[in-house]
Amino acid sequence: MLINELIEIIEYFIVMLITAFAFAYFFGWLERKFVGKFQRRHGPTYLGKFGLLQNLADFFKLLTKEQVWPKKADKLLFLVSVFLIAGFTLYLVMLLPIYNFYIINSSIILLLIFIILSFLPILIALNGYSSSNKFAMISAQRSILLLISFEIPLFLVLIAIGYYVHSYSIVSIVNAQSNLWFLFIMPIGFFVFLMALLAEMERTPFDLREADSELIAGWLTDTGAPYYMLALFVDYIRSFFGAAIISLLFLGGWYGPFGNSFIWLFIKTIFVALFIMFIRAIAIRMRIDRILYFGWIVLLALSIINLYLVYLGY
Amino acid sequence: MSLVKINIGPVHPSTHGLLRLVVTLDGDTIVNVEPHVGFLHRGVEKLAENRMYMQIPPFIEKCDYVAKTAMDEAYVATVEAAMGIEPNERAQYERVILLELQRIASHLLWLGAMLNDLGHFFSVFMWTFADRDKVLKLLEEATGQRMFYVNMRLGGLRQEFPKDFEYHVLDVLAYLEKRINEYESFIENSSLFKERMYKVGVLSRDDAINLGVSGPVLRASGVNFDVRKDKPYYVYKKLNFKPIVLYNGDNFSRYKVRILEIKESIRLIREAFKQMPDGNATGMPIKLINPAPKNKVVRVSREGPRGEIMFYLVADEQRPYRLAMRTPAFINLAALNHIAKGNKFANLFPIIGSLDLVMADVDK
Amino acid sequence: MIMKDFITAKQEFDKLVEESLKKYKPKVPVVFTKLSEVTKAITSNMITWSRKNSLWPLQFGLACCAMELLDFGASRIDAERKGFLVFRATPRQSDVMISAGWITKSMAPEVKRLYEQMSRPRYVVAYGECSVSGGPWYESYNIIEGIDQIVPVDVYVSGCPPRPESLFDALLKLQEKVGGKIDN
Amino acid sequence: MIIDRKDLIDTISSFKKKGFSYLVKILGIDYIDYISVLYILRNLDSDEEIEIEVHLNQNDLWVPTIINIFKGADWYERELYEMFGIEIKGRKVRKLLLEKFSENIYPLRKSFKWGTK
Repeated sequence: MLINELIEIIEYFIVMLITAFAFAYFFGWLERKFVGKFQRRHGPTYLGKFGLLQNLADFFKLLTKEQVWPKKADKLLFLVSVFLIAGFTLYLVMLLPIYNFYIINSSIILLLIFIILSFLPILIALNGYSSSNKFAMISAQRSILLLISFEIPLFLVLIAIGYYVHSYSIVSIVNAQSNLWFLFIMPIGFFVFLMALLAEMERTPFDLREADSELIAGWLTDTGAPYYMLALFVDYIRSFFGAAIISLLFLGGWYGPFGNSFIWLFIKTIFVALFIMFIRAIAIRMRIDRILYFGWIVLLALSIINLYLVYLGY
Repeated sequence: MSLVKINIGPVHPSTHGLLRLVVTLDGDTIVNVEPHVGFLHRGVEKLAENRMYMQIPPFIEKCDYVAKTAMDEAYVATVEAAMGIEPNERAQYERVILLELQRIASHLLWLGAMLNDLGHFFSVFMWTFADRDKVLKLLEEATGQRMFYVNMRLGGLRQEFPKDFEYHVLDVLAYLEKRINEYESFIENSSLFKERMYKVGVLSRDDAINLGVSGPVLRASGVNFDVRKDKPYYVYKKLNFKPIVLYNGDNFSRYKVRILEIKESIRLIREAFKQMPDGNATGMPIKLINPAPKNKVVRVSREGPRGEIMFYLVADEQRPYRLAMRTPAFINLAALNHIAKGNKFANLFPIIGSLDLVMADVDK
Repeated sequence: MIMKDFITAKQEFDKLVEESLKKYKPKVPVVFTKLSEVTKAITSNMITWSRKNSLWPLQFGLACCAMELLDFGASRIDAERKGFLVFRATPRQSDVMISAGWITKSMAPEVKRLYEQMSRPRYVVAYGECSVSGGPWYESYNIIEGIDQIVPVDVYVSGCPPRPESLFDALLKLQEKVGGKIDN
Repeated sequence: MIIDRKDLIDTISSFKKKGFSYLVKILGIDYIDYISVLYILRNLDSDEEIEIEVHLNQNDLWVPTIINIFKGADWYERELYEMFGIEIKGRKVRKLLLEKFSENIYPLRKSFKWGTK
């Protein structure tokens, strides 16, 4: 009895791993082409059919480059934090349910996901701190600031959803959206959730950790090639996770007009990913004190309003 | 609080060239910015003392490699003043057209680089560079070279404008006018842009005069000084040129002055094409230059896109005895410390962007 | 009789060129080299293919050629078509150092340090007369004539400033060199 | 107008009071037997410009600083010190362009031959 459960978990693990890697690869390629189109130029075209193999070439080249260890850098802390970040992000993706295909359906799965998600910026700060580069130090300090100021609105919106559905298991949340998506029930909650998740995923206009015009490459300044590839991959997987969570919680997961199957979930995820890329191509980075003002005052107020509206049975 | 000293190295994405900044930070606010320059110094003024008169324009153009015609034309005007040559009517119009085209290209490049500093992931950078390419194609059509034109001869230009150059220019200008309005509405309506540009890096009027800055940085602080109006040269008087002056001297008004200057340049070019008489604008070929009178001192100042370019020439028979240059970016950078004091660290780069620096200009 | 000497001299010269190019083998000093021979055959082809097609230039514009470098990255001659990603600012993650502009004495140690910071395998393209041989300022007291006095250079691009298209062609030639097509 | 370096400061401040409030350029010229330093001021309203010239003989090269009259003169004076070796009395002056090298090379002097590396 225990064995087939184990087999099921391993089977699920493999499927989710493949989807995460495939989506991360596809997201990377789509981003370069999509943002390229915004800038009146084509993205990579020569390799593969539409430049599809370009990311593969980058992946392999980065894998085989040399990692230069700066003298003052703390090697152990650096390695630990890089692999922990990768591990936690993959673990997050594992917890996502797809149609009737999931590992755990306990009633507190959503809280577990967001506790882990709030753990990531601390690891990123640790990584930035360990590479003992002045720019990485500043970006580590900023990642902590971002974490604090965007966690509370995020959790308030989750409480609102949980209260509405009376449980935190994603499957029941998605089932509750069968007739009306949460996007229409709590539009303010959707806006707050989107903004907070953008900050979590380091996307413009909140990409202060990797602000390439000021801090060169933020916490990635001193990461050598193999670990930079890992960080890049983790960045794309986190975007996949963010897009998937948004489409699950607010856009009614696998419920679609004809039959509800996991294809709907992927279409919505890709659509949200395109929206995130659109923001990256257009928006300007906000200054750190404006972000804190936005996080603490605007988002906090909106999430409280959203909580009241849900509580009053709106 | 302990002061942190940050060394922003010479090769940095948003220092527009080789400029090392030693920034002392108190937390996130800037206490002092000390620019270290000299990474591109190659002694142009000393070089000028060992070259014949018309061998020097290629070196002068490499000083301000974004506004090439402005520097080249200013130098040739000084030599003309020393030798008492006056370009004919048509040559003056054609020089004004090339100068204004160059000003548009320089401001477009600045706009792209400026938005890229604000963290705009190369989007507006690509758009403005695509438009700038159109203007460069025009200049290439008129002068034959894509970057360094060396198109000025004593008394006129190296070669006449090609046959239907006017229609090409008017098409590109119409396209550019549409693009500039698009950029203006797209950039200025975004509240993110307003947050980072309003009341950032304020330079008051008498500070600007005392520091001696020039060009759009000076006009953004309310000083109504533009060499094209105050010491009019060529046909700017006939084109009734009016300088653009804004009054609150922060980043946004420095940005706005340049955008309006692009529009003003478009109007000037159209006006110049209308009023241009016929005739031949080619200047004197190089080998027929009669020697300049000995020890004649000449001082000529022109309005480049970055500010006032002034040449001080002590003439000798065949080569300048001493050629002193006032390059605008040199002084605008000196004012950086005064402007950036007290701002946030993240504001430092928009301020550097708004000063529109070209490092070869600073290091001479 | 003179013609004969000329031919032998030419043959000797060709032999010399062959040997020098044969010595230049793209070293592969990284993780995969420890695998067995078979995997090494596969992976070395894959590695040279991947290195060839994703050369990331370091943002290293010095002077007027930097303007042409920006045009090279801009939308007309879009560099990203062939895999030259838009410029990376950190030396750690970039492969190609395109030195665009003249090198002064106070800049030489910076160039050396930047080159050292780049992780191997790294390449240098000397773009423009000033990086190739000091350009118009070769007599100046503060100029180093050519970047090859500081760092080993792979591809030289002549012209002042060379058009962005010629930089694209130079990087194609660099790709052939990286891909090892020249010496085999 | 040519004046002596002792009353340089009060002539410049008197001109500033008269309305010449914009310092255009400070430059030096090496006429073999003396070095002349020029201060170019401009009156922004009436657009006139005047040149104040100071002659220094070759062996004691020093000029009083005008930093407290014109803040903009800072980098001009540093460049003057570096290119001609003219001491700037009244404030500590560091080199600007050639910081590390050329301890006693003054490039813009006629004695410095072009082409010396």
